[in-house]
Amino acid sequence: PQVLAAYALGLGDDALVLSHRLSQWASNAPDLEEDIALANVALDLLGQARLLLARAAAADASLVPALPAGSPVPAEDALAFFRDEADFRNVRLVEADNGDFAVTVVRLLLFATARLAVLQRLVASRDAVLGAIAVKGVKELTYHRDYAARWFLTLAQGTAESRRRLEAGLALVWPLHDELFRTHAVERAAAEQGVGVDPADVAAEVDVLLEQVLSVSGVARPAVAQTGPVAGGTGRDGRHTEAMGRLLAELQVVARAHPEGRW
Amino acid sequence: PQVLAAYALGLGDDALVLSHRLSQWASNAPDLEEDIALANVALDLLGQARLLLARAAAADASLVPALPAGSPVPAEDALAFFRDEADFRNVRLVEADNGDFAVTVVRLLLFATARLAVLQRLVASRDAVLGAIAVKGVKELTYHRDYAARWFLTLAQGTAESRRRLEAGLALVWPLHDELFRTHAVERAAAEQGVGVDPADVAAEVDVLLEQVLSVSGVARPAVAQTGPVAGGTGRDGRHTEAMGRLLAELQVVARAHPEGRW
Amino acid sequence: MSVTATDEDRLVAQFEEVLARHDRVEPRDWMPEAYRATLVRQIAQHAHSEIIGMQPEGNWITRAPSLRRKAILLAKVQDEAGHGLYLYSAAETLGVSRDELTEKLISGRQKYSSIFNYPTLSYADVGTIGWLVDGAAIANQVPLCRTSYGPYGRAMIRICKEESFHQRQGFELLMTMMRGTEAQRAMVQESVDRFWWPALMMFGPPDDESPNTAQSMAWGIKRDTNDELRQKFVDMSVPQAEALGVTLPDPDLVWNAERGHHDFGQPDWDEFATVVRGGGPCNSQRIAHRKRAHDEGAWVREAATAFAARRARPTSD
Amino acid sequence: MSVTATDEDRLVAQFEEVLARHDRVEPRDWMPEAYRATLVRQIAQHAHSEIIGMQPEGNWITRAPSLRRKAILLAKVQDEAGHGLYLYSAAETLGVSRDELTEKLISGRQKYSSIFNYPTLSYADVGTIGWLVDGAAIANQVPLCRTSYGPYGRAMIRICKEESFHQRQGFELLMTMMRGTEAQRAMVQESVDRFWWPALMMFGPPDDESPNTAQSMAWGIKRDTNDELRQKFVDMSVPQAEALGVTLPDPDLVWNAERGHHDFGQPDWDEFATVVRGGGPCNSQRIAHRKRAHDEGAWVREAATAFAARRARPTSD
Repeated sequence: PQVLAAYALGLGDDALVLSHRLSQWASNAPDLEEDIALANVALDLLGQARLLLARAAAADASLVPALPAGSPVPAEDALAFFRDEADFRNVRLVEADNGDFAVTVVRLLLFATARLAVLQRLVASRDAVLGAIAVKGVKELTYHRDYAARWFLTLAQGTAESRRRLEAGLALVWPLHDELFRTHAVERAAAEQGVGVDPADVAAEVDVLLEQVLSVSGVARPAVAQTGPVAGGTGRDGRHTEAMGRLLAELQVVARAHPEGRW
Repeated sequence: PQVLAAYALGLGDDALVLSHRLSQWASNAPDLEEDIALANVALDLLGQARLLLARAAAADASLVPALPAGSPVPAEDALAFFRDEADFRNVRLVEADNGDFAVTVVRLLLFATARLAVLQRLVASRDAVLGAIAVKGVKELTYHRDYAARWFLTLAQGTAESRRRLEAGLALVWPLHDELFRTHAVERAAAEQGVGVDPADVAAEVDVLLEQVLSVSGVARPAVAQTGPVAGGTGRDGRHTEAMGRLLAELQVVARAHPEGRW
Repeated sequence: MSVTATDEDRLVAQFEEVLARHDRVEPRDWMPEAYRATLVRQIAQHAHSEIIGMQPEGNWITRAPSLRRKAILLAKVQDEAGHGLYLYSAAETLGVSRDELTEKLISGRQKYSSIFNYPTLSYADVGTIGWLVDGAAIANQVPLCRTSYGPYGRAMIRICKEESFHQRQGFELLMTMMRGTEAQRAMVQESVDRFWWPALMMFGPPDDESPNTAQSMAWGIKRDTNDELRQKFVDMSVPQAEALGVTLPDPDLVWNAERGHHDFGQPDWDEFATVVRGGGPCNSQRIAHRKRAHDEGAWVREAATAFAARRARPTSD
Repeated sequence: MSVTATDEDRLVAQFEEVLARHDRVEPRDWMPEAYRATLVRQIAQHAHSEIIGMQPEGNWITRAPSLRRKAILLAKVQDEAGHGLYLYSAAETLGVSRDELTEKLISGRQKYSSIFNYPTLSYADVGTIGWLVDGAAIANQVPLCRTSYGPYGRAMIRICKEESFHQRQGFELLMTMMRGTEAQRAMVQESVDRFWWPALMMFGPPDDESPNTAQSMAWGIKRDTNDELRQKFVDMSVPQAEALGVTLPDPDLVWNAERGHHDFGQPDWDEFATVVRGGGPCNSQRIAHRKRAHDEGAWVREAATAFAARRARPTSD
């Protein structure tokens, strides 16, 4: 169950952090329709995060930070609001500020394409809960990916300015792409136990799908180096980007001010 | 001493919060020279804030938030890092994000011109400590005001774009200008006791100075309404703008994570 | 095709007959210009209020203290965007585009509800806005479900349903917080103290200072006077405040058995006038935010338009 | 005016005489093109390192946990901007402008120290950068105070003085934290674990893989080999780590009485190569940050130029 818990935590943190970023578009999107659509994606991911964190807590209670005796804070919130940065297990791709709409679209495309492929396999998890979460997630992620791909194409073939921004966004986000497929020990163990998916196994199919989007859009794969590890570790090891600390400061500030609060 | 303490706290919080904002220009300024200059201003204000907060704590220890017994946190830090938003007494002008360089220049001009006029009178405070802080501050604020006025003129008469941005910045910042001169009960009491300055007393002379800068620059006074109070209170009553909570979340996050830390 | 005086008389008569029957006026029907202009102004102001109203609550999405509350808040702000969409669509049936209206909002030529010019300063404000502000909005809006203009009335039915849901969620948040720590209870009380008077102002000036009410009621655009709605709201809120355990900050608030209503004090109408004229605590911030988002999104909207045009070309011949 | 072959021989001889005397070469002096190009490259890289180096530390200014530390950190980042200024000025004496060099930095044609491609993840990193990174920088730079090119050497004297100050401040921060709570001590150790190996890489590849070292030493631009400096740094750091009470993350680190030096393990040179090629944890972030700040500041620089030109006009005739 430690492996299952750690695996669910990684997926849950990915969803939590990206949802947090996307929620920052609320009242800031280019149009009302996009405001609504991005909130939808954020809500879907937040829902997945809650299920995944709850699964992790149920599988291994030792992951959940200790709170004052009698604190009414549920496990999902203890995990989201009372862990420190190094205990978050999300990939680094999801951490940076949203940037402009192009950066957001590119990041969502890369994330959703990879995540959808993982969830399609996770449906067969030997853990029934994860399997059920995956079933729900597949529907949602399909929409997210299609939404992002549609905008990718639109921006690529819209105006000169939108194309310039799309290409800049792609170059900015691309260096964090490989980490999605770099198998972490937890993922390997989860895959071996039949509860999780080795992301390396979906790398090739994801690449084909991305190549399709790129080629339909007439956009070249950027020639930029992939972001390396820090002291041998990446996001899944709790080694994050500089954006993560600030994100958590904001995310956690109210909850931490009231460790015994009811909400 | 309560009056003296409360008065020093208000001035100290102004300096602390504006210093924090200006420090965010580090590595982000339009040029190395401005990076250095803005850091100078931020450092001057931070220095003033420390002296003022220390004076407030010395005059009225009850202002200082209680920390765990044996905590090594000095009073200036207890005040800066462990007070909640409603206990901060700064004017709202200093709270918002920096915006672009024009917004920063306008805000600094409005703040420094008013603060300099206050400090020039505060030199004669019956409180020798405040008087000494004022003497030091007058030199610093003179530089800040001149720096801002020089850039105000430069942007006004630089390019069409810089003039457009300057005017937009002026319109954005101007609504919070009057609050600098709205006498708060604490300021009135401090002025009556001869320890502080009633900011209303400097309004006219500050206005003359600003009018000079505006007219030399050929920029009109913006026709925008002044920002009203919230439930009858303004920044000096602890009623802040929405920017303040986020600012404090970041400012206080590390200190609060280690209430017994030594730094 | 011009309309003669006799034709016009006939059209006016038909129009007034529709109103008298409490029937709906539909986009294809003839309507007096003043009726149309009043409707556009009111619907636009209502749409703008939804859009600007996203800001004070949106301010707390990233700091929501539980994941459940974060989901509820994000969904609520999303609903407001949806309400804005319905209402702009209703306005479009009267021949004005969303772009035009947005332009008027940003340039200050059209208003939005003054309540959104107050800041949200704690998470309790999310609950208080749900309870009091949405509550006041519902009191204002329920009668509008029966308003004479069809598309507006139908939009209001949908909106009111969602607003009631939001109000219950807001109340429930406050109720939960009141069962929490001392600090949370204080946070709720402080929030209610700040929002009570601005919420009362949401019904507009007293009837004797509300010049447009009579015409709007005659046209069936409005169904109750400001003071009637305000009274209803106060009467509804007092027992809710008691259930919560908070004090409403009005020393004159007292039950009047004779009237069968609560007596209550008057909001500071000077403050109201100042806020309406642009001098509230957040007026310039709200408009600057909207303008920034709109300006920053221009290139995206242009790209979508250019893309659609390009797609349309090959198949359009 | 062209220089004949004999002239050139004479100039080369004079130049080499200056180097032999350990005298300074000055901007007005003749110098070989390769010497000039090497200097420009080295000074530019050094200047860029100061500027990019503002980012990892600047990351913590707004979160400094005491006002004293906030002032120290802000002043330090400011000093780095100042160092950048001196160095760009030194490069300008060789005929290249700051704008040109900035352009090359942003487009990736010129490098900066690979250490700044590592993130700062806790406040302890501020101390560790002071202690280890500034320490390594000083070890690299002190010999450069005697470098053959005058303006560079003089800039280095000033810079080294300030860097020593920064290093002491960093060490003092760590020392204070180690006297704090258990969590603080863990934070320091974790930070040292992350920065130790990258700090060792700051001296560049091992001598047998450092092709330019010989020429640079012959020209007096460089005074010690990479490995010599690295050894000196390790020998200096070990007792400091003991004083702090932290462990250096190298199992091979041991005193070798025979050599009178510490033996130590090799950093991961593959990682170094990857980082230099752009694949470190922060390469793209650092350049994107610099590019954004530079682009966003363009209108200000243009305004200043236009304003100066306008001012100059009336008085210049």
